[in-house]
Amino acid sequence: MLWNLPYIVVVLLAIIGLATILLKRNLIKIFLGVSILTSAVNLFIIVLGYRENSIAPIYTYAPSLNMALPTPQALCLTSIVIGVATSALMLSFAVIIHRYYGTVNVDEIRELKE
Amino acid sequence: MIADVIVSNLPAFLVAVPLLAAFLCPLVGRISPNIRAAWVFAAMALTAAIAYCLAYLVYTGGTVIYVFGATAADLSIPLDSGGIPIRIMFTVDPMSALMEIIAVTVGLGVIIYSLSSDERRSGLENYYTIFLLLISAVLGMVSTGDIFNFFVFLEISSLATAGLVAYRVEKGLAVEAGLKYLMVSTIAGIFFLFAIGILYGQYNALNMAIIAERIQWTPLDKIALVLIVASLAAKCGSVPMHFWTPDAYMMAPAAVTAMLVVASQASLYGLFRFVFTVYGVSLNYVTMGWVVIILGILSMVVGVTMAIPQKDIKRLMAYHAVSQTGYMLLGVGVGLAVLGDQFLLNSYGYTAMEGGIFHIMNHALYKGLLFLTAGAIIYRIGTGDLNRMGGLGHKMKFTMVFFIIGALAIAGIPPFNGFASKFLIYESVYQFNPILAVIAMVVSILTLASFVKVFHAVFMGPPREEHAQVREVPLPMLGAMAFLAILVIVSGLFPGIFVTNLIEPAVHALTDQAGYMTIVLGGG
Amino acid sequence: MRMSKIVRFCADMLYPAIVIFGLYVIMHGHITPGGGFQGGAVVATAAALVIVAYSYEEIQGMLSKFLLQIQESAGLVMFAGVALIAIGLGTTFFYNYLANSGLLFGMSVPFGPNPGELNTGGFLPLMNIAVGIEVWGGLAIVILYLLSGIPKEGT
Amino acid sequence: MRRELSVLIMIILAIFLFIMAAGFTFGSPLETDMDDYFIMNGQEQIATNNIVTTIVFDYRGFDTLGESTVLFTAVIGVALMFRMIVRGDSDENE
Repeated sequence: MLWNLPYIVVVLLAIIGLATILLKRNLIKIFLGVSILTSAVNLFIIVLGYRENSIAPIYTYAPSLNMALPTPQALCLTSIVIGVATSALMLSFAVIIHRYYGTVNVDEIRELKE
Repeated sequence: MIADVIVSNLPAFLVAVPLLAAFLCPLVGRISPNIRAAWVFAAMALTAAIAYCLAYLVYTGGTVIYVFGATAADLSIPLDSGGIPIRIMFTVDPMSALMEIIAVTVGLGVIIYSLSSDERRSGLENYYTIFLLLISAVLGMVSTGDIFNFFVFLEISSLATAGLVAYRVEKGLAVEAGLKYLMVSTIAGIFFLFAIGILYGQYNALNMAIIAERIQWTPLDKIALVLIVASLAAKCGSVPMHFWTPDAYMMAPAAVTAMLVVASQASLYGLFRFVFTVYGVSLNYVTMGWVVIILGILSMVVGVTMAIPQKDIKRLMAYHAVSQTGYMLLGVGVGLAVLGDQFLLNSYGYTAMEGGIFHIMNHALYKGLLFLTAGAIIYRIGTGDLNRMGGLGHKMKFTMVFFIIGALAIAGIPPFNGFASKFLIYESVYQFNPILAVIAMVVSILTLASFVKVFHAVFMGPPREEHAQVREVPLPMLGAMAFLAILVIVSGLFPGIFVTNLIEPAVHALTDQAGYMTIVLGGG
Repeated sequence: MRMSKIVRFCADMLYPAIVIFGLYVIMHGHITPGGGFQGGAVVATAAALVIVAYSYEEIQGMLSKFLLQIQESAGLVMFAGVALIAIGLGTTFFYNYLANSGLLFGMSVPFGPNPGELNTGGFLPLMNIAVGIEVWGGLAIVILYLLSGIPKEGT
Repeated sequence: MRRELSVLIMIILAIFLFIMAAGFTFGSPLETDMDDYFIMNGQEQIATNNIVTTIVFDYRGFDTLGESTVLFTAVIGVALMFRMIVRGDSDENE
């Protein structure tokens, strides 16, 4: 199972991120959990594209043509930018919420009851 | 010559026009309010015109494919690639065209309404920018034939919706509702991306048609399907993850709420597209169909029972939106449960799906109308609390008429369009399983009861003295409501025309997985 | 919130260096690892550096939100516009009409290992520049807005 | 109650993800035909040495337009959020 280590790391990161989201009560920590979860999925996609002993998919003087798959890297790039955009918006929400309620604790700001 | 170029590039313009208008809107919008209004309306009208032309092409000439970056628009497979599509493509089949028609029709009405109802707010140039971005995201989601491209548009719609829900930042609740929505949709998006990764890792493809051809129903595919269904069900407000819906719908401006209905239906479309086109008959359709049916039944029952005790008019309508989403899931779920059996499919499966898909269209129209009337009431009296309303029927006669039309349509009363689609669902679901049809009818009666209560609370009774200054809302708002109300009545009076010409081709396109693959991948 | 003079001086010194490095990453996006997003993020880091070193009031003189907004929109319009020109040439949206054409960035590349040439890639360098401009403006605006959310000292 | 539910969700997801992890082998992708096409033809068709850039901006250029739009959407959303603080505006309506 050790040769699958990157996939195990993906699972562990995903579980850590999810646990942070579900169990923590501080908004900033919840956002950290989302970031960890995003990193997990980025790692998953990038790991899918690795071939043994391959080089980066850029032509240089390196004599090998055994290149890693390029599509996952492109997808990962897109996903990273989307993650940045999402966390920017989430952090701005947190700033506004802090101005209104004076706290970023989820239990204290929950006004919208069912 | 120019006309040929435009016609052959319609799918690209469909997304490029609202995007370019949105990119320039923050700058153009600063010049003056009138120029901003003209710009936004022109962009929306042009988008609508493009969408109608494209839909006409699709309904008359069959599925349109558009490959981004190829030398010719329909060159889906490069000659030297060995039979695999390598570029992003739009695959606009009748189902996509139907969703586009719904999106631009509601969008057009909503823009007219919003130009009048929101004109006194601040930050309007950014507001309309996000509005145009949301519309282009919805159009992209329903047109695309590439799963990662779908994800990108899904994220645009998530961020745009969150920004619009939190638009009234002076109310802390709005920011909270926006944050709740953003959290749900971000986590849903992340798990959706996991599913894309699984499908890509196995089949080394991102195009829906090529994945549909290669899919083998391995355990990994099952996990991917579970993740896709869970994340898209969360995005469309189906029951286990419905808790964002009432908050978001309640706190968003009324015009935005009507658009949110369309945006969540785009997620619903994505769910159907993945289940039918990507997985198709290779999945265990009976189990999957029952999962969708149970999601639908739960949404119906939970939505309507939560709606009855609500005190806020928009929150109440939001729970009804959850409940109505259940009808769509029920209708399409019954069709899915008999997907592999051609006899059952012909006897009632297609009818059930026609009901479900027709309900998507009808729901967008009458729910949009209802939210706009609720917005008109709030616009004049400044609160959404049902206990502080009453006697408005004397002051706001036209709004009252539009509200009655919408309420009777959502309750499924005969001359309106809600009845047409619900009747298709009842008669077909009854043949599948009578208990489900009975539940659907009971939910419909409860919906009627709930709206009778709202109608009584808002419009009936003696006029209140604090509402002495209340007048009818401005003409553009009435015009937008009248636009949707006329569509509700027309599609209710002549449902046959709509079902035969719009819905049936859509349903057959959705169930015809082999046809989809043939169009994209060629004869092989 | 204003840092000491040493910090401000170092920030001033580093600012052009970071911007030039970011521009390098943007321009060489089509032959080396990197590109518009990465380079734009690097340049935005330079903006973040001055923002950290100076106070919000001083920054408003140097970085105008309106200009950054124009920059962001311009980058996006350039991006979409470069892609839209392809429709005018009779091909499809995002068709790379400059590659192998002999015009700007139009040198062709032989197959196989080679060191790379700046004048290649068709419209990819143009796209990289457009995206770089957009990301630069966008991230700088986000940082400026987030900074404006900090309550002023003493209030 | 909420805590137990959270732990339950996590356990279910962990099982899912472990099945997922067991399905792939690190270092040997199951199929590579699309990516081989990019590696073999990208350099000549787009005339660039960096295959990732050819995918990001050419083969999947439309995704990148969407991705820039996501960033643009976030920026506009942030601007909307902060409009009260920055300009001190307030709405007359409601």
